[in-house]
Amino acid sequence: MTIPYLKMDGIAKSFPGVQALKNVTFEASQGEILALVGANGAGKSTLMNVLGGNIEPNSGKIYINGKEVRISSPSDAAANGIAFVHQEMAMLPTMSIADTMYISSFPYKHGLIDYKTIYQRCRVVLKRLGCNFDPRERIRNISPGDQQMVEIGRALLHDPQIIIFDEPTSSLTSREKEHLFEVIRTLKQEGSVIIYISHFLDEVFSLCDRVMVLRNGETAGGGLVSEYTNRDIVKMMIGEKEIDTYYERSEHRAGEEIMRVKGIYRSGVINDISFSLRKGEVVGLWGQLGSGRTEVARALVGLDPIDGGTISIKMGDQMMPVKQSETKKYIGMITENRREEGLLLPMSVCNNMSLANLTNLTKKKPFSSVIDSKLENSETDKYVKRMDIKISSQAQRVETLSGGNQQKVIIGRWLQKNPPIYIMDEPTRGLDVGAKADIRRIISDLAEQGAGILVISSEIEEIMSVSDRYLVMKRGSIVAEFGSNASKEDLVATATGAASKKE
Amino acid sequence: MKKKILVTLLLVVVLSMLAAFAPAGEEKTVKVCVSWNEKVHSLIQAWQDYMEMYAKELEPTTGIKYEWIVNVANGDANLQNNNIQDCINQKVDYIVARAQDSGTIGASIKAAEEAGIPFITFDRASTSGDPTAHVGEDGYLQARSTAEAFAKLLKDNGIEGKCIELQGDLLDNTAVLRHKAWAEVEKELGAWTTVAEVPTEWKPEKFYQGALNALQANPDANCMYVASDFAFSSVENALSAVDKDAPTGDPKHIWIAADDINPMGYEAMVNGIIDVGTTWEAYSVSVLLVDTLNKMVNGEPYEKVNLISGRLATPENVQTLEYLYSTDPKYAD
Amino acid sequence: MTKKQHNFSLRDFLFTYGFLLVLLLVIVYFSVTAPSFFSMNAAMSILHTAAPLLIIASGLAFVIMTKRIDISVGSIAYLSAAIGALMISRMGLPIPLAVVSMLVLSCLMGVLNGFFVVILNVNPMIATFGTQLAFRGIGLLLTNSMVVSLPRSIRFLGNKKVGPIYIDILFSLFILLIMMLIHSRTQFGRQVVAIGNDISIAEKLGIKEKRISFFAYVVCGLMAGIGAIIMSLQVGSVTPTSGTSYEFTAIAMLVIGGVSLYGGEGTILPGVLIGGITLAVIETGLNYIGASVYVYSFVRGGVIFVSMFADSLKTQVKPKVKIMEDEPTTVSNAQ
Amino acid sequence: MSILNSGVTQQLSKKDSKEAADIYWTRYLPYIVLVVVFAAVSIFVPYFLTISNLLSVLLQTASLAILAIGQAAVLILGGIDLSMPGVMALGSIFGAMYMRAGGNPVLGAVIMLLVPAALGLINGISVSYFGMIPFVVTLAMQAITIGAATMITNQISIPVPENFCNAMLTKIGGIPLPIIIVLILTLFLQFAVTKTYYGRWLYSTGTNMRTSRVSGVPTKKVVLAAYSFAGLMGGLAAIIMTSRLYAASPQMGKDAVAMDIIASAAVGGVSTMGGVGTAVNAVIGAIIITLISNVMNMANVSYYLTLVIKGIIIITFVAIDANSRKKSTK
Repeated sequence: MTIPYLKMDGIAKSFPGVQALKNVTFEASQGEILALVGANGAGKSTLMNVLGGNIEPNSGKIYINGKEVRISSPSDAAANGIAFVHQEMAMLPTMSIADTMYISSFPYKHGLIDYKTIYQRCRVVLKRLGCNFDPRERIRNISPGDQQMVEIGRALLHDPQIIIFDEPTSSLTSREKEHLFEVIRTLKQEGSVIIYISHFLDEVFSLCDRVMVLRNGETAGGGLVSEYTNRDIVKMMIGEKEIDTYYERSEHRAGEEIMRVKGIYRSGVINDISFSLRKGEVVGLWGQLGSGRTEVARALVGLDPIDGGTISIKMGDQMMPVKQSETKKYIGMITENRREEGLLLPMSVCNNMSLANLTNLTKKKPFSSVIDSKLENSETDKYVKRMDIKISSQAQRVETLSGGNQQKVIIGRWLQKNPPIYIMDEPTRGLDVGAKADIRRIISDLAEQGAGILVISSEIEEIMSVSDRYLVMKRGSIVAEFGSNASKEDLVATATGAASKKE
Repeated sequence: MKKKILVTLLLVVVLSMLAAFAPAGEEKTVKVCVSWNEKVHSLIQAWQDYMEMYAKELEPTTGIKYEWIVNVANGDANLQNNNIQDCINQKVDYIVARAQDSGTIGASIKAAEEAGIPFITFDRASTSGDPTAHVGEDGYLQARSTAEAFAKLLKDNGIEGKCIELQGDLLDNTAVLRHKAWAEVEKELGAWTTVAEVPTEWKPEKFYQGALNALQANPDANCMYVASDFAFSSVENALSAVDKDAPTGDPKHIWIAADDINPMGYEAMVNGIIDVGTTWEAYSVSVLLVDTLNKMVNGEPYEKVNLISGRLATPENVQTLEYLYSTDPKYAD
Repeated sequence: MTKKQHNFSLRDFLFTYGFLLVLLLVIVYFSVTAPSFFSMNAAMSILHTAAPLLIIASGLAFVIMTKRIDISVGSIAYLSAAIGALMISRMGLPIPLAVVSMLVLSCLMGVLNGFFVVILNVNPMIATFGTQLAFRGIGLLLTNSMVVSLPRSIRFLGNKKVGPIYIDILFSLFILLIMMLIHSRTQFGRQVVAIGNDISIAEKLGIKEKRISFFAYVVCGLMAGIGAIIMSLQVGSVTPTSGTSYEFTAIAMLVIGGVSLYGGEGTILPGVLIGGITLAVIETGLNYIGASVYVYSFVRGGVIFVSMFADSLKTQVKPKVKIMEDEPTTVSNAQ
Repeated sequence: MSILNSGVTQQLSKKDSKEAADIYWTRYLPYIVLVVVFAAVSIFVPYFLTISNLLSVLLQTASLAILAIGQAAVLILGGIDLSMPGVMALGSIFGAMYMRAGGNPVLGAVIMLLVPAALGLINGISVSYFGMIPFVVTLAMQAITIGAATMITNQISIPVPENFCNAMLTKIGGIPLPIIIVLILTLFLQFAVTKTYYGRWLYSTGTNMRTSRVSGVPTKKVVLAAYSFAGLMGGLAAIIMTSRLYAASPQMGKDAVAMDIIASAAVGGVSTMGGVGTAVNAVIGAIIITLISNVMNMANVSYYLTLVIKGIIIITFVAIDANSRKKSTK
């Protein structure tokens, strides 16, 4: 084996109260894609932030090409040929692509920015990434996929030897994902060291050569990808005991129909969406990102306008058509971006949980608009216990909670309102494995108590572990429906459809 | 580090508030509250200084020691009402006020009456309440005297006047009186026709832009009335921009009438740019006010309305007029 | 997906050029009612009127582009003009020394604003309201609220002309050119716009946000100082009301010129210039047709409202993607 | 004032107590200093600590306090309203014209209330339904309303019948009516804002509009209501100011007044970032701003120094508030 181009030896880092990294050692050589996987909080991003110069390790050494190097800042990292492609893209909407790439490293000529060279260099990098838009184009006018390419372009500007990708595919369509994998493969052929952090194990198997698993800040094994199966890696990621709950799914008895959607469409976004949802049933809305699933969900609760179609909801014993702006009364909507659309960060857990149900938490007739704080607190306690949200007190500010607890607060908000129908958009995204299991258990309980639930997820294992029935969407319309016996291959094939085979 | 800055900032606030207090001496003095509507130009400062100076001069003879409490309302009628209320609460003996809005000063006059404090309107008469007395210059007579003198001047020189009128801020009663007098003399004596009326809000930039645009819009204009010459340099700049900035006798000269003879007006008149104007008395009005106050303090009968008439000034006689605040080095530069 | 549309859509044309159309109509109206309005003289006096405010607005634009505001520019202009005039006419100091100290002083006032807003992170509007009062108070204190006139030697500098054009128009256009270059062709300018987009992303990209934002306030102060020089030369004196409500006029100019108060948007040239000319056309035009000054404030309010209304509709229209080669790219429905 | 700030009750665990004391100290520092200065002033300055002066300060504060309450509603949403002075002046002028034309004063007062409320509604519609920037919309509205006010009256204030003014200025138990109105209004709003779900909706929309919208809060209506409420407060202040000046004058609508209103709310503790602040904060801020000019007048401090001191005080209060708030929500 040639000497490894990159070697991180005995890296340890502890933050107040938590030992993030305990003596991590690993190697990566040129012309190789190393996957770095592990549950949330296992230390993946901390390790990479050490390499990227954002975090100083307490101990341990980094060798590049056999020589020891000190990296104390992002500029040190860049100087040593290390580039970091962050998960949240650092994009400047009103500025041009060239500006966004060169924002803190503009080349000057005669005292002014030398845009001629900038555009020329940008075109080279963009061409290499297979993008064909002009560097003068504004960021807000290009798709998230293209923005990801710009993010990578910025990393490639200083022709790095080592490139770290931190979960780059979370907002890409399947075409864009394929495109990204091609770019990574070409970088591999050109001899760069690629470190690929991801949650999606199918990507690890289709793209990476070697894999390294981290658990609680220590290496929990690794080696050639070909030597491992999906289950082995999951076992290493979450340790022996929890493995069985990961896949177990309880059957739900589907009752009578409580929502019927007929011919919903919005030109250019979603077209001719028709399906029905039954009591006590969990329907998985599956499809690649950009296939219109979130747009359907937002249309159903009136957050986005629609050009036509009807929504009818069971009231009493017959299906009554409901205006789009009224559906909110019957449907609990949990959106995909927790921080922007899910939480009131500076406010207390109690205020967050009672937000949707305020009109029912009031005192008797004369003071019908006054909030009954005793009732509010008791309701909050009921659902905090039911979902066992770990908080010190009801008045604790929501921003101090962990991701999992925050998601439970949002679900708790709708539990208080107790609507007949729930829509959950990526309910488990970004949560650690333990929290994911809790959320899945809550969804099953809700179904058992007779609620109709529509779940959207881009993680195949997640959606398969909760759904009774699947609706597969592609390019804005429902293309297929599967019962609970559907296999993963059926779902992935119909979602990516002929497209994946043709290319 | 930031907390230390904040604490020091706070100490500055505390000290500046405490340092600003001059613990008022308690010996027997007559407390007069002077409420200015705003401090837009030097004349207001001149009134204040001359009042205090003249009162000090008379102290040995009249034996009355005045304590002046001054406030400024920054052009806000409601604030002036509040300022005067603060004076009433300080149990002042007399209130003198130059009204921001003669339509709303009545409220302060009423409040002073209820508190039994005599109220003297100064320079601007009230149209919304009956003060104890009024001291000032008759703005209307001042403007009439300038307009009439200007008409005579144009007729003597056989000029068919086409004039630009630069009006003051029409909110201010003085500006309204001056516009009224100018229009009346125009109708009565027919020495000129007004080709352009330019409102300036008493703002020098508006004097400059207004005059410049009017001169360019009416190239044949051969005369101009400037409601007040407190910022005459802006008018002169406009004249020089259209190459008409020249003293009397020079063919390029435009006949100009400008009221008040403020320091800048005085300088322009000496240079022959301004042909005629009537003084806006500073010294004599302050003297009249203090005399009236002395009569009130001594319980002697006093006039309800005390008006001073301005003195007509022309380049020839302007340097001979005494008690002209514009010649006082304190105000002229 | 989207075909390549080349048909002429009135909607797009109206949004990009609609504003110039309105400006043209206004000019035609004024020229009809006051024939002498449509002349070189009037055009020059429009730019002449706008000159000091154009400079102040170009400085203020940098602060607004970092998604903040500075309403003390009027008082900065007043205080630096007052001190300059005092140094020249009362203390008889040489003019170059007075001008230099005016500029240094206006920078210091910008530093003070920067300190309160960026370091003590006080809300920009409240902090600069505080300094607006304080600077005005100090100016009145020094001049005892008297009119300070400039000596005759330099008083007429303000309206000297080169051919038909006033010198201060050339000077202000020159300053605008430099500010445009700083805005579009220097790292400082680009980083100001980046901060206006999103402060946290800007920091993530390695921009020293605090330093750049602080410096934006200093530049704004300096421009207010330069604007003050032109202002006092034009009028030949400094009065207690000089500079009042310059900040709101400057903000109106920027808004009409397309500089968005949400930061990160707008240009110095042609943006600020268009905004300045529009307001000056209205003021001068109203002057020519002898309308009362109070109509001006009414009309100015209307123009700001209309330009804002058009701007809010414009954000709904998605512009086409500029393409390197001719091959159509699939524009997915990115929000 | 954090307890009064938002409806959130603060139970801090022991670990935070040191930090809480720190916040407590910096947040209440300005009000402690205020009390110290108040005491010093009442010793040094005669006639300051008299019933008549304190009552007159409250009377002077009445209209500013009402305007600050209206502004607070908009600030809590993270918006701003620069048009309050112009809207108030226009309302007062229309009401006065109606009374002059022989209309009965009560109807005149109602007009003074409704005209500003309608103009506030226009602000609200442009901000919430057309998504225009609050700063610019209200800046334009201020220019339009003050322009209209001066054009309609061509600068001459319109006197208002005696009985209207006397009715408004009657004293109940020695306390002038406007002060009582402000008292009742503040108590009612403090209750409404912290205890009813309308108040909770206002705070949630101010804190995060998108989350509120997803959770079923009618955010567009909340924004509309806030701007119309601000207009209504402008109307109420118009009635009080007109009755105190015995006339409706375009003078009330000067631009500088808008900044005093916003400064009052900010100094009182209403955060301009949205989500924090109540009616009580606005009133306290208005009292502080009015006190500054009252104390300076009583102490015969020069007008120039008053401006400088007022500027410093405003910045100091808001600086301490911003830093203590920033530390507690780190």
